[in-house]
Amino acid sequence: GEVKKIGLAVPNLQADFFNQIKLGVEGYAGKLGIEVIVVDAKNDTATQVSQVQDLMTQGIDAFIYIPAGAAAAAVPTRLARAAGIPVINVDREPDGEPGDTVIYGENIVSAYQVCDHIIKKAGGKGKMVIIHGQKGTTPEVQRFEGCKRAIDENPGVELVAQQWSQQWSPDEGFQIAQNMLQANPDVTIIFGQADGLAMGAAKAVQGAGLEDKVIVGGYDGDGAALESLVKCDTPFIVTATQSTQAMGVLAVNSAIAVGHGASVPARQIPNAVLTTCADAAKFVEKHP
Amino acid sequence: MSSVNAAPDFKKTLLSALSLRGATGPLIGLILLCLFLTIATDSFFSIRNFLNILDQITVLGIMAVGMTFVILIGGIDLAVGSVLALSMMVLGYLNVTAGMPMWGAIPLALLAAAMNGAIAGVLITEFKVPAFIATLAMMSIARGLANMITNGSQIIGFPPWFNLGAIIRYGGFLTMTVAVMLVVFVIATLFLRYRSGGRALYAVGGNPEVARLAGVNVKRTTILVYTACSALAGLAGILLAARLDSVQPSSGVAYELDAIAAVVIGGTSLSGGTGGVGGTIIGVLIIGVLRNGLNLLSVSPFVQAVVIGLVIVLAVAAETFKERSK
Amino acid sequence: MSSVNAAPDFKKTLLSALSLRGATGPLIGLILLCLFLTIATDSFFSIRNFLNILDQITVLGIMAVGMTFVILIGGIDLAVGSVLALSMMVLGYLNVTAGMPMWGAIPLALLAAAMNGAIAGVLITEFKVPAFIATLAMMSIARGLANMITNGSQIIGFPPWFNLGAIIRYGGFLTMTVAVMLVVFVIATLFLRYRSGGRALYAVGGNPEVARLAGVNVKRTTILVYTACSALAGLAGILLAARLDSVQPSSGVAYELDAIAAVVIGGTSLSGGTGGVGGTIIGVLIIGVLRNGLNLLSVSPFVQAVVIGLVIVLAVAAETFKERSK
Amino acid sequence: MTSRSDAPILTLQGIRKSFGMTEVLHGIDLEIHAGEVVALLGENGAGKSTVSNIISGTILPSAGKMTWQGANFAPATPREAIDAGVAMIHQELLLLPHLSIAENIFVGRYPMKGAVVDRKQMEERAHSGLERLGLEISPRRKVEGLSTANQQLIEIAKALTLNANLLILDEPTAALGGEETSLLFEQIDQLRREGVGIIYISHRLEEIKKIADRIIVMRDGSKVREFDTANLPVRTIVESMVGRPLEQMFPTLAVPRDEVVLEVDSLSAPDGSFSDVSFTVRKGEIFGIAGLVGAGRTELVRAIAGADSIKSGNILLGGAGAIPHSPKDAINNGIVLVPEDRKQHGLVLKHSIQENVAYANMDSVTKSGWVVGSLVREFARKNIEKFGVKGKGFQSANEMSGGNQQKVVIAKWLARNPRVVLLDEPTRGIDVGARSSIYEIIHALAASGVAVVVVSSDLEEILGVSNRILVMAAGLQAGILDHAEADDVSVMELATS
Ligand SMILES: Nc1ncnc2c1ncn2[C@@H]1O[C@H](COP(=O)(O)OP(=O)(O)OP(=O)(O)O)[C@@H](O)[C@H]1O
Ligand SMILES: Nc1ncnc2c1ncn2[C@@H]1O[C@H](COP(=O)(O)OP(=O)(O)OP(=O)(O)O)[C@@H](O)[C@H]1O
Ligand SMILES: [Mg+2]
Ligand SMILES: [Mg+2]
Repeated sequence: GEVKKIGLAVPNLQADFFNQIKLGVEGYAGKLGIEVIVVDAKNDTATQVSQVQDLMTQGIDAFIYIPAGAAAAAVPTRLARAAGIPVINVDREPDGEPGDTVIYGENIVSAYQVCDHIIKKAGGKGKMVIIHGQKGTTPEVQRFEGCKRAIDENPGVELVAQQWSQQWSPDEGFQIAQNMLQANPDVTIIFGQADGLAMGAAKAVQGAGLEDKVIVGGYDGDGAALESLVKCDTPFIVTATQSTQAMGVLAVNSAIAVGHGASVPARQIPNAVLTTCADAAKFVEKHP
Repeated sequence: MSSVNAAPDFKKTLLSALSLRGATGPLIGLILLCLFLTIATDSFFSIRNFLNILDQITVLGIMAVGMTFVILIGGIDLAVGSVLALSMMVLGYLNVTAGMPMWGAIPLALLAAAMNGAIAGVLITEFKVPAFIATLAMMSIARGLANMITNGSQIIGFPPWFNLGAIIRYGGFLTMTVAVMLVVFVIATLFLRYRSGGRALYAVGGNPEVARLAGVNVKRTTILVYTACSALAGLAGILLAARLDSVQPSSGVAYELDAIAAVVIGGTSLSGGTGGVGGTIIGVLIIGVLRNGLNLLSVSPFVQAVVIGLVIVLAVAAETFKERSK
Repeated sequence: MSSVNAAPDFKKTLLSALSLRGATGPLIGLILLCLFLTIATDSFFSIRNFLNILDQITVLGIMAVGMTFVILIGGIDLAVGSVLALSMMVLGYLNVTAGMPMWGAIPLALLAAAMNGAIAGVLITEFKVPAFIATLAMMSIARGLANMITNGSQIIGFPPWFNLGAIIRYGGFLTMTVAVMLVVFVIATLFLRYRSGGRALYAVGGNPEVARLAGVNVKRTTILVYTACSALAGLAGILLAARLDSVQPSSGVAYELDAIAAVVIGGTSLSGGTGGVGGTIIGVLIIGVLRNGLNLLSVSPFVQAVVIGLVIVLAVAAETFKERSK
Repeated sequence: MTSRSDAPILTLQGIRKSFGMTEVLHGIDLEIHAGEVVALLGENGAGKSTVSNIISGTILPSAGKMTWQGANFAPATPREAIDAGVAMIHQELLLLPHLSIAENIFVGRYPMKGAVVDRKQMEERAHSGLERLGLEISPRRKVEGLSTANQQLIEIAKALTLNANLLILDEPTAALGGEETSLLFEQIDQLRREGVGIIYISHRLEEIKKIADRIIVMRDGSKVREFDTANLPVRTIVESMVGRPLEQMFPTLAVPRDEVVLEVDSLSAPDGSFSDVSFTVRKGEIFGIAGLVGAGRTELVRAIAGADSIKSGNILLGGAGAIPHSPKDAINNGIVLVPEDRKQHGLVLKHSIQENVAYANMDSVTKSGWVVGSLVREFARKNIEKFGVKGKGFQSANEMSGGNQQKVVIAKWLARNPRVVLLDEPTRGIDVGARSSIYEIIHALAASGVAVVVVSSDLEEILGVSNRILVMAAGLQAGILDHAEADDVSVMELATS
């Protein structure tokens, strides 16, 4: 049927990535005159299930579902199915309970590109460390997989330490990097699996007075990260900008299509774009 | 002559039977909240939404009952959120990974949860570690253990009937999980009001030394209370696993704060010795209805945090206003 | 005849001057921990790593001082983590977004932080809301407000000198942020030991009614203590902003638990009336060294959680062992 | 002996006070002059403490007017009263256990040297204040762990160092022995000579004659009599307090039976607070334990009741070994203890009287483990009525006057029909009328075959009620005296040996 009201379940609006998707959905739906109801699960799956129940109570016509937590709960999809409305998954989809389509940022190739970029920049050799995101989550696992591929291609690069953060946050990035540099003073390459981690790490590098020796790569293309890249005055020099706004638009379009009975591809995977100091400015202007 | 009060009237007896004394302020608050939401939204006042709310408060409700016991004896338990996660992961590991049938996995998951409380209880009674710190440590430890079971990943693949218990509304009304919560409410209320073991909790919370001199085994009582609270958190975890049809070690973060808030909103005093399950149920409902209502009103998540904070304060301060106006 | 002083030995005087009595257990623990890490890792025992640790504990250290005051009067403050975030966002908004110079933005950020404490203090004293609940509510409210300022996103673009203050080691030794922390430590220690206002905190914590009967204005003292604690959390937020050269509303989640743990590990009793800043510094160092060491040892975060929990319990239970062996 | 001047320093006019719906003071008028000691007497719950609390700014009156040194006086906080020169020692001990004695004495008004607290001066002044009361103890010591008597002396020192013009002493001697009491009286005398007005509250009427210049008697919240001299027969005072003539204080002693109920055999405490104590108590016997403050009597009876652990020795009950490992053990064996400190150890103050009674009598108010509300109410009503407690079962314990609380504690324990009853200072803070009824209860208990042990610092009491008296000195057993051979002199001789 006609889609007039969309429910959007977001895991955590404090993460710029999700916030950007939300802005994409809201902006595009606004143009089309579609109402959007957003709920934020604060990273808790159980909260998200409750929120989805409440969305159903409000009679939404389509459901954009970004699963919260390390697990993607199947129950929200089942609830929506029971109500007979389209389910558009973004970022992740629950095992065994796929929605009508899933839209997610490609992780492996883009992570490969970021790591390849910083390794090349360092001359194809040197000691490297990785600051992971929350252990066990899909992006954490896949970004490591991609980056590892780049490391394996360069025998001169040695991965000397890895540590996991709990919240992908800058203060964790700072602290972890500071300790890593302490334990391995001759590190030259750092990959932070998210921009927050990378920017925190860059500050730690500056604090240790190593800004001439160490380079840092990040991921996501957060607003603040892009602004920092434009200035290009820190060791943080590259990220992979996810097409978050595009994902939002794609999600709304898919919802409308499914609502009208049209078929959409099971997987839609917009690429992340490798972003360096040189091309960050255009993304600050308009986020992809 | 300093005359003594008049005959206790009927209202008092009723409130007291439901152990709601000290919680009339919150009860009025709950009613006002429901009235407001009924007027402000189309969708709040409906059987289906009420059933949803019941579903949504199951986990908090069961944890809050255990927390009521702990707070009644003057303690606090910060570990329940982590214990919930541990119980879920043990269940998932045993049932899905190790292939143990549910009738074996559920008791063992509860046991794993209960152990945490027993350890906290021993730390508190034998090693004189303050409850806040003992359970803070257990919170960290239980979370770490829950994560270690699968190295941080989730487990899915429970038998189909398990999830159905949380979804099918028997008689069009009660899911299995809600039924379990109601049973816990009834048993806990009866225990606290009418069993001598329950009354002993009030004595211990009121003054542990007086209770000890009156022949209560205060240490054993304390350990049992923390064990029960953890076991209930474990039970809540199992119901949550049924609801989500999956388990993950990051579940239940900060749930302890919700549980404590619900208990205190319900009139149980953090200094111990006064309160009861009746009030806690109201506290749980206030939090549940509020969350549901804010979602139905499509309030921005950031504003929600502010509103929830304000309501918690108002609900607790209401008792003071009531006292003053007397 | 037991004269005024029965020959005070030197050790006692020293410990007492540093207000370390009741914290000798943790002090020994800290030393053992350092010894272990020196042996187990190459990189732990070096000036540079110690300076790093000082850097890393700045935020926790300053928050823990405020928390010491609060716990000394028998209270608790769960809002400090959120207040830190609020102060950061106010600073970022005023300085970067609104273009106000730092000398205006910093005091206003501190003021915004302090207001939270003042409100919590009024709720506690005037509306008889238990401290746990009042500050739990403020935690939710402050977090919501911090998020509302930028709708959840971070702010970057502080003037360059701001970040340099956290990076440049003046005299090869002290960054500005560490210097601020040390000044806070010294002032707080002197205040608690030698000012009558500081001694009054001990009286209020020991028994508020006794303090009141002795003429202490307990309500005012309480409000001021919560205000000071929040202001210090705000100060910690400003230092964190300098260090990260950016602000984001999700900073400081669960920092309150670290601060409370540090204070209690340092021998300040949660029931109020005993303890001091000296012990708190040791508590902060234990947590800081432990985190640093676990990272240097590349321990997995899940195992870290378990180890941290165990150390907290051991540090606090150590006092009991010491008492028993006497 | 009085140096009283004519204009009163303090007047009260029509002071009323209500707690909730209940009015407990019905218009009190009174006047205090400089340099006089006025005894404020009355039964438990008469309102003595309430009046004192109003004068000292601790609580606010509901109606009425006060003047202080000619001007209007309405202290809203204790601080205002203290600043005006009115100090009070409260009936209940109010000390900070974790702080040093010196800090306790000077809390809220520390001597300063410049911007910092002058510890040295503080300790010196505390030391001299304590010395005046005969307490030789380092002012740096923590209050925690001091005996009740010493804590009471610290309270008094606190008030003495305030340099007040009006001092209210609410039962200062309830926890003190004879020697401390006379030192206190010297201090009071000194203050009187310096022109300080003193309100003195006590249930020990023999003290009144020694120290007071005037007597004011209260009953049920009203002032009923004023005597311009304290030189009156005790009987006259008592009759005006209770409003009826009072019979003999101590009933005649019954002869105990031969059967030994409780046998204590060379009992010692792990901390040495008592050691090698042996005695037997027969069926129907009242066995007194006397001694100076700090002699270890409290620890001894606590150990027998299973509240503290025992290092060595034996406790036999009806011939069988019965060392209790917990209070529960002792209670199951029929040994109960009425503790010395009712607020800390006797009652859950914020709970109702009936709850408090029920805690110690769970089996009497339950049916197969289920608590029956009507049983709780009925059981409590019956038992507190027996002791003439002023109050109803559903009232919370902290609304009752100290004396009535004490009666509730006794009631809850005697309701168990024990074999051995240990009473530690059973009449502390209890008025004369109630006291004689408690003695009657003790005798009735003995007559019914219970072995009764009474610990008391009140010599007259211990001589009046006991068949035999064990005297302790510094934790050791100094001797056991028979009723016939015991008198003040013989007991005190042993106590100081
Ligand atoms: N906080 C309170 N709430 C209610 N009633 C109270 C409160 N405090 C005292 N009362 C009542 O006021 C009356 C007077 O009590 P008060 O303590 O003044 O007696 P008192 O003469 O000092 O007795 P005692 O000799 O036992 O100390 C009593 O009936 C008591 O129950
Ligand atoms: N809680 C305590 N901790 C440590 N020591 C104590 C404690 N209570 C009492 N003492 C000490 O134990 C000794 C015996 O005190 P106890 O109270 O038994 O004396 P008592 O004869 O009952 O006198 P009182 O009249 O004070 O009750 C004293 O030296 C006292 O200082
Ligand atoms: Mg009194
Ligand atoms: Mg005694």
